[in-house]
Amino acid sequence: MPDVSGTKRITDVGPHDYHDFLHPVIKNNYGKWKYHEILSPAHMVHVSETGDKIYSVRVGSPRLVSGSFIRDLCDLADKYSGGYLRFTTRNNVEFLLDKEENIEPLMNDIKKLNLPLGGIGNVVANIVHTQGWIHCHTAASDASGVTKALMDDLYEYYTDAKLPAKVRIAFACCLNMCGAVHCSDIAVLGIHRRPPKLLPDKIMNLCEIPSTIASCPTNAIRPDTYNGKPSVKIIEEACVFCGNCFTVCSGMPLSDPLNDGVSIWVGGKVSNARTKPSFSKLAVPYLENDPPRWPKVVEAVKTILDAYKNGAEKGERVGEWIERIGWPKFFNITGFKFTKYHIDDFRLGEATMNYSAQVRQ
Amino acid sequence: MPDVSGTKRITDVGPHDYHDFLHPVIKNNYGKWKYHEILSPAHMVHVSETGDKIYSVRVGSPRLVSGSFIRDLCDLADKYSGGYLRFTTRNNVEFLLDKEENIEPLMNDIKKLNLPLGGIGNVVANIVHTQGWIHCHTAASDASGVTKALMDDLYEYYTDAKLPAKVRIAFACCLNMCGAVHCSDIAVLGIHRRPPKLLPDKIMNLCEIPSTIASCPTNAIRPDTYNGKPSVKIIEEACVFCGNCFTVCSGMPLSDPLNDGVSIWVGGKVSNARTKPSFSKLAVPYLENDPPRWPKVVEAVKTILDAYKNGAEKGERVGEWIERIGWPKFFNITGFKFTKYHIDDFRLGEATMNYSAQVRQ
Amino acid sequence: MSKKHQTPLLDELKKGKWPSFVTEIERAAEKSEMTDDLLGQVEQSYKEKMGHWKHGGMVGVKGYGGGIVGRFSDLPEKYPGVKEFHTVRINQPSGFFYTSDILRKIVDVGDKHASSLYNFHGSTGDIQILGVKTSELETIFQQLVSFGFDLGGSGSALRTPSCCVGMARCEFANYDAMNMCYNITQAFQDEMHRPIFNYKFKFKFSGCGNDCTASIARADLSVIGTWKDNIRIDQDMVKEYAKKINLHKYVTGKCPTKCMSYDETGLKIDDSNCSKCMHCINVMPKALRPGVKGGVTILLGSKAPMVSGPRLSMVLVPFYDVAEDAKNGYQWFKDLIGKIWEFWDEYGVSRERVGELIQRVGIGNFLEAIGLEPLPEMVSSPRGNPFVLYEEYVEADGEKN
Amino acid sequence: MSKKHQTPLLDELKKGKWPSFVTEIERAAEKSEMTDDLLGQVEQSYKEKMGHWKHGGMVGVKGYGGGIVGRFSDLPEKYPGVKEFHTVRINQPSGFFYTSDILRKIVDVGDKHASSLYNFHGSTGDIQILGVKTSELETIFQQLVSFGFDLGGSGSALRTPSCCVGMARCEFANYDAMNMCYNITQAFQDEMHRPIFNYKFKFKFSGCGNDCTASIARADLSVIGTWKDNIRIDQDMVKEYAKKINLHKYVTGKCPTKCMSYDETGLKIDDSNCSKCMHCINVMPKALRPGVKGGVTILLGSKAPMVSGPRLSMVLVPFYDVAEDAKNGYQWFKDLIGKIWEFWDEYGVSRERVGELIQRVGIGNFLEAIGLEPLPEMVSSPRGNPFVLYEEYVEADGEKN
Amino acid sequence: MTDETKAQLEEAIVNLIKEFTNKKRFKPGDIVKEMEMKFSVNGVTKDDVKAAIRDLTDSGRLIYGYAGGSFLSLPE
Ligand code: SRM
Ligand code: SRM
Ligand code: SRM
Ligand code: SRM
Ligand code: SF4
Ligand code: SF4
Ligand code: SF4
Ligand code: SF4
Ligand code: SF4
Ligand code: SF4
Ligand code: SF4
Ligand code: SF4
Repeated sequence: MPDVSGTKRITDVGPHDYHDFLHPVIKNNYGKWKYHEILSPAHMVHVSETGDKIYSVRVGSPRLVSGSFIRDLCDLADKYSGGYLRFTTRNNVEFLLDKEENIEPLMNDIKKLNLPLGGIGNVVANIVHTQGWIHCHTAASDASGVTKALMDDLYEYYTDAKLPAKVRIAFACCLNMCGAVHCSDIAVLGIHRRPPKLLPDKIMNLCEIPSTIASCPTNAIRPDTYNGKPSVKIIEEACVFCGNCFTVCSGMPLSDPLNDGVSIWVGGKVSNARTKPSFSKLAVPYLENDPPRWPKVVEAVKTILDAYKNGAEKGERVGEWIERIGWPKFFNITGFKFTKYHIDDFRLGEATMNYSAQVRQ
Repeated sequence: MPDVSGTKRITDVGPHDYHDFLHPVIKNNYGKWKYHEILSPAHMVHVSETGDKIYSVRVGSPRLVSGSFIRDLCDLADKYSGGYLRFTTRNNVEFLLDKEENIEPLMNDIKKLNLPLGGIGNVVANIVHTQGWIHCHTAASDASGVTKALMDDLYEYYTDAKLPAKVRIAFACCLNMCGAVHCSDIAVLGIHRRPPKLLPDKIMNLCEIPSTIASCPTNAIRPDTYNGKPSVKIIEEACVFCGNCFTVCSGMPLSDPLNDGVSIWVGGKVSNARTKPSFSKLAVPYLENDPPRWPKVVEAVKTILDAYKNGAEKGERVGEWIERIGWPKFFNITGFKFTKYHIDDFRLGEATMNYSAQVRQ
Repeated sequence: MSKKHQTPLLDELKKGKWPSFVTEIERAAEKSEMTDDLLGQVEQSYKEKMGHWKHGGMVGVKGYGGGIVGRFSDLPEKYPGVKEFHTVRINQPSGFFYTSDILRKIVDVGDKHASSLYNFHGSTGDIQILGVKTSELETIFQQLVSFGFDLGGSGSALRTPSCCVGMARCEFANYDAMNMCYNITQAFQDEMHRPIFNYKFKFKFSGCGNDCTASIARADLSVIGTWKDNIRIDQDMVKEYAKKINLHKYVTGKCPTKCMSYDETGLKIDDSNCSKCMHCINVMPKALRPGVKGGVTILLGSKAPMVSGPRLSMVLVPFYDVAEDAKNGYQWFKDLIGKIWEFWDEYGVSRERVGELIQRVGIGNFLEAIGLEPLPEMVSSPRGNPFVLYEEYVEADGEKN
Repeated sequence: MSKKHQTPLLDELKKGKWPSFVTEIERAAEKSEMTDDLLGQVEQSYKEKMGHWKHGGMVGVKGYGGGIVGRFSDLPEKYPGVKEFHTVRINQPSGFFYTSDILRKIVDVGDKHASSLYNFHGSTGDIQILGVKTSELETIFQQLVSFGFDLGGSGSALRTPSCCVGMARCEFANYDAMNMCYNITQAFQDEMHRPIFNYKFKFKFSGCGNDCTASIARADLSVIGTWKDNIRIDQDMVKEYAKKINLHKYVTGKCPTKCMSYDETGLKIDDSNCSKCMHCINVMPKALRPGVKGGVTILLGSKAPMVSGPRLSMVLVPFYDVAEDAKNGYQWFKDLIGKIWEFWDEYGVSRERVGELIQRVGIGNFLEAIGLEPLPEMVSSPRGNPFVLYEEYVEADGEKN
Repeated sequence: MTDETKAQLEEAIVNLIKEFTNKKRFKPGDIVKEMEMKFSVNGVTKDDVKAAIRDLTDSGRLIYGYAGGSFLSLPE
């Protein structure tokens, strides 16, 4: 550690000023863009009121990358885009070019690096995912692995625009849902199915009892004593295996290789286009963890995607398609079984029942 | 009381068999009707697969009627419809005729009785209302009076079909809503605005404490003691003046002539046609009781009706019209003020917020 | 007879075109002495802006726990005629059909033994005779029974079921609502007259999704007609309508499932996608008719706001083949109701309607208890939160739970 | 360098067309010793189907309460390289724009002082350097600061705000999201680095209703571009689109407010009814553009499910004239945020997000406290239940309360 | 159920209601649950209790009351 005694440590500089990283064409046309055109699933052009154009070439990334990966990108940027590039909000890379003639050579070099070109328009977008077994202590499944297995299988859906609309898939390794799971077209969520195991000594030494009790969504954690000291007990019938107690109290681990796994969700949406934003809804309550490639999970996602591709109208998002054909038909087409788990029995669940005689027969 | 000793009292005979009251044409064509045609706001014809026809002539009724009123109807039925008549689910009277030539004379006789002919098609339907000060102990306003004042003013809307669709108005004199208030196009609801007064002696002698406490939707009633006996106290800040405690405990009256009054609700619907059934929503939180004619209430209902008549598309119910133009515009057109009272803060209120950036600017 | 009380405020309500309840009370007062005092007390209410009735208490006919709503004036000295002013609820005939003869019999009873005031009908469906003294209750009951009428429901009991006009005068009826209503009411007389439930329980029967009884909003158990097969189309009549109405805008454009289309070749309906909402049939009754395989959607739980907010009924049985079951006296339906009541009896608390109970214990558990499968038709969408109470798991020794 | 651990399961994931994170870890392992043990531990997780990390604990740089996520292996003897494997969150530049120079500087730091593994980017928006030992934290921090980067947020603090590409490369942007994001982040550095809140608080800035940052689902405070005036229409281009697309079906027919119509005379929009959903503009970007009076809708409260279920943000300020306020350094906005935080500080409890708090105390009360008017734009519909807590009443002496 | 049990059952119902006069309002459902428990050894069923209540109300020994919900009570 450098010796900082005597000198004032510099802090609170905040994020770097973005102006320093903007392509000159972008600087000159900032706020003046007139329209864009998607030229292929891997590149588009934005045209300014001034007539200037900027080309964006989009490349897929696994998000968890090495320094060498970044250096590869930098080399390409230096070669073709004046050193300018950006990342998207879904972890794709975008090279920003002002020269049309650089597009093809850039794409060729990208192919040589075995990186995917695509992600624009009606594709399966890059999967927004989380840490999983790579870095997080509460993961019920692995993020990078499931994402890789899915994207390998859906590769053509990323590179070619074959779908009625863009499909946004998300993965989160636990119910904290660090990302987009609660509002995605298709989502995979790591889940536990057994209550926390109580480690009374840890609880006594490391946990705040009131906040542990408050952490439970179903009020399943109750005060108790252990060796005369405050502790907790669990009403197992009420536990929904959410893991929030473990977040605040390391003495309540939930991991259970036999019962952990994932659930699959569909029909969420963030944009305000046409229909209001909406949550993802439960499609498949449980599939076991089956590393390294989680074949059943991949199959379930493919089932949804195929049904959607065959059934949806142009421009219809997954959730909009399901709302149009109705949930009974969705379960019927996909073959997923509808169970009591699908009926929302949580706080606002009442609002989700069918209060009408509108029923397809 | 007749002496019934020695003889077995007859009970449980149940409702009278309806077959005895059916018009012969109806008996013969039961289940065979093919279509109907609305011939005027006061009469329609139903045509059977057999070619038979039955004419229905509809007449408005105040619902609270004298024996003489019923005898008048009977006389007309004897004269024109073979003695057959029925009432509708909204308290209109329907004469059932098999002879077309009887329609006009019947209508003339009805006019002589000063009874309204109408109620069919796109009209203001008869108001479904309740007991009010005529018969109920929990009434915060009077049902028959408000209904009469409204129907006097809306008379032409009942006799002529001037509206985009049928408008169903309901009145209830307290939050028990004995009728249709929670799902009507326009509804008027009697309300209190002060917490119950506690009459400790009555509470002690007449009320079950646990069920009194359980009756409160907001948990505002708490156990207390009075002269050493179990009683209750009220957290006034939490009371929503619903009167449910008074229903189970006569020691907690709420009536307060200074503060009782009505609220106005809009946009509810029962049918499954097009849109799903829906609740009436708060439009005007409070208008004072102003007997005998409640002019402000009549004016508010007229305001809604006029705005609806001018703005709605053919076939659009009040709620469907508002959903199409948006609630901001509804409040804007009617001039009703939107307040914090309009924002649902009850159990499922969360589900009613605008979780989108879809906002008309 | 001269009026006992001055009623300047109520007199205002004798004016205006709509028939006046005040006039009706005055006409009743001509028949019955007690009714004059009603005018007096209501006038006082109008003046003071508050009611003058007390709670009902212990009023009824022997052996029955319901059918009478007790009512006492809180100004009995001033208005002795309304000291006791109970309401008798009389179970109406299915579809509210009457003959003049039977109506006269009913009002003969009320004109003689009560205030000569009636509701045709109460919001639940009963005929109501208002203004009955305790001493007259048994007489009125006996007389009603003598010509085949019985009391309706009140209190913690089955309430008077009601139905729409259905097959008697409506081409939209998908099942015989009037018959089912009659049969079910007769079958559950004991539950109606002898309160044994936690709270009230209401049935309403509507022949189609138009729901002319408002069953989906006002019945614990809503029975709404539907059909399984295709809408019957008369293409020629469709063409006639097309001359008068913009079908694209007002018919196909308003179809909730967008399962219709119209062009030169005629009207096409993807019936597998039709949710039987009735709209297109409503607009073109001469061209369209429901299918011939009629049945019923059974829904559960609607009620007024007390205590946990208003409720609409939710789908319990998407399609019940009522025509088939009618052959067995609706036995399947009655068994289902029995199971629902048993569950309610077992798990409900006092003054908890069945819709509130189910919400409290969880719909999944309720369905298991009454032996119905969870179906996607029951929800507008599956759950959007991850708090699932999984019941299956694997033990370390490989055993499945 | 030869691999320390056999990883047959992970090796499976080096196959397939999508770039492999396993390959990336191996490439990182070439730069950094510790990373080899990551492969070993993750392989063991794949074999056992469970993770091997412990809670984070007290890890950070001096003076800051956030920006570092501590992480320790629960198998430190077996995998000493990952005994300490913290993550450093670095606040990304607005819009995720970089030059190759600056990116190389960042990875120079991580390749030398950490595992050579990165997330570009974390779900909140940060650049993340994975695999940092406690002893290296200060060095990394100092080096980042030296070229103008700072840590991002973690813990009960303001989290790293993020924004879409906005005006830099998008014709739909209704305000300068990148600038606002930068300005607000700089203004609230203290709240970001020194946790003082009840729980985390996130901002996300999207230039239009497409919401390419998912702000409405993932930010306590969502800032979404909109406009006040009319959609700009190029009727000739509309005609071009009409040749390729069925506008009735795919454009006007999908408009949520049905405020558009199209015929020979061109496209008509009733802009007073347009809810700025972006759909028509999305489909015909060459023909339609948002109006020129750009602004922002401010929404509040979205978050993941813990504890009371997932939330979307709800409308708080229907239209905020951000262009005007930008001239004052977004002072009105900052004041509003200040009031929200003050309320949260006053009434919130530990681990309660602001959306949960508002729900608990009531939106009406919250609005009063922060000085905003209740508006119908905030609700999808007014209340449907009668349990209104009226605050006004009249006293017997005529006094109003 | 024997006649003797039936008589005991009816007696028990009346006594229970008498005992709790002005303290608790017994809903018919409460009575059923109480009596099923009390007479479990005699094999008394829900229907038996309902029949007993019907006997008691038909004969006028008990009457029904209403206060937001129905209950059984002694004649006033
Ligand atoms: C680059 C990026 C913004 C950024 O700052 O990084 C971006 C860029 C564009 N978005 Fe986006 N969106 C980006 C994330 C999003 C997100 C957020 C997300 O996916 O997590 C959303 C909301 C997702 C949702 O609704 O669930 C989003 C919803 C849209 C929509 C609305 C689509 C819809 O119909 O619902 C449009 C309009 C469209 O596609 O027609 C749009 C349109 C566009 C346009 C066409 C805007 C323009 O004129 O430049 C850009 C290219 C479209 C494309 O990728 O197909 N963008 N866009 C993000 C690219 C992510 C990626 O790499 O895949
Ligand atoms: C007579 C009656 C049934 C009965 O058994 O008594 C009845 C009779 C008819 N109804 Fe109804 N409805 C009757 C109460 C209702 C109710 C209940 C209520 O109002 O309390 C509803 C549900 C109300 C709601 O949705 O809030 C009801 C919703 C409908 C609808 C659906 C309208 C809609 O678009 O939402 C139709 C179809 C239509 O009107 O096009 C309909 C259609 C009809 C038809 C045309 C059916 C037919 O083919 O015979 C009948 C005459 C229509 C009319 O009155 O304009 N009936 N109808 C009831 C007359 C009440 C009255 O006197 O005004
Ligand atoms: C007479 C009638 C109103 C009318 O003028 O038509 C009526 C009158 C009363 N109702 Fe009702 N209800 C009447 C139909 C309804 C309906 C409508 C319906 O059945 O379609 C409802 C709404 C639907 C429902 O059941 O929820 C209704 C919901 C209530 C409630 C609220 C129940 C709830 O669960 O929220 C109460 C309060 C209670 O039960 O304690 C109530 C209580 C009462 C009481 C018994 C007052 C009380 O608290 O003890 C009223 C007696 C008034 C009187 O003096 O006559 N009444 N009540 C209706 C019955 C006539 C009939 O038998 O035909
Ligand atoms: C790194 C990151 C996931 C990723 O792989 O990208 C992440 C990782 C963690 N999140 Fe997160 N969250 C991350 C973005 C999110 C998001 C998405 C977003 O910000 O757009 C959400 C959902 C939105 C939200 O804020 O609600 C999110 C919702 C949570 C929650 C649930 C909070 C809630 O109110 O429901 C927790 C649990 C908690 O806070 O106790 C959590 C907790 C955590 C912790 C700190 C685990 C814990 O319980 O202590 C994770 C540390 C993992 C690790 O070892 O690195 N994380 N977390 C994301 C931050 C990277 C960055 O700074 O850019
Ligand atoms: S989703 Fe859960 S397990 Fe995954 S990174 Fe977030 S907190 Fe950790
Ligand atoms: S896992 Fe979740 S539901 Fe179970 S005890 Fe912990 S906090 Fe409660
Ligand atoms: S609405 Fe209220 S006041 Fe009116 S009759 Fe029903 S219970 Fe009585
Ligand atoms: S009036 Fe309603 S809210 Fe007020 S104390 Fe009584 S039951 Fe509770
Ligand atoms: S509910 Fe249907 S069947 Fe019954 S009267 Fe109304 S329209 Fe006819
Ligand atoms: S009944 Fe309703 S859902 Fe079915 S085709 Fe007609 S309008 Fe569409
Ligand atoms: S949110 Fe709107 S302005 Fe921002 S990138 Fe997406 S489409 Fe463009
Ligand atoms: S932006 Fe949306 S609401 Fe506005 S006109 Fe276009 S489609 Fe309609």
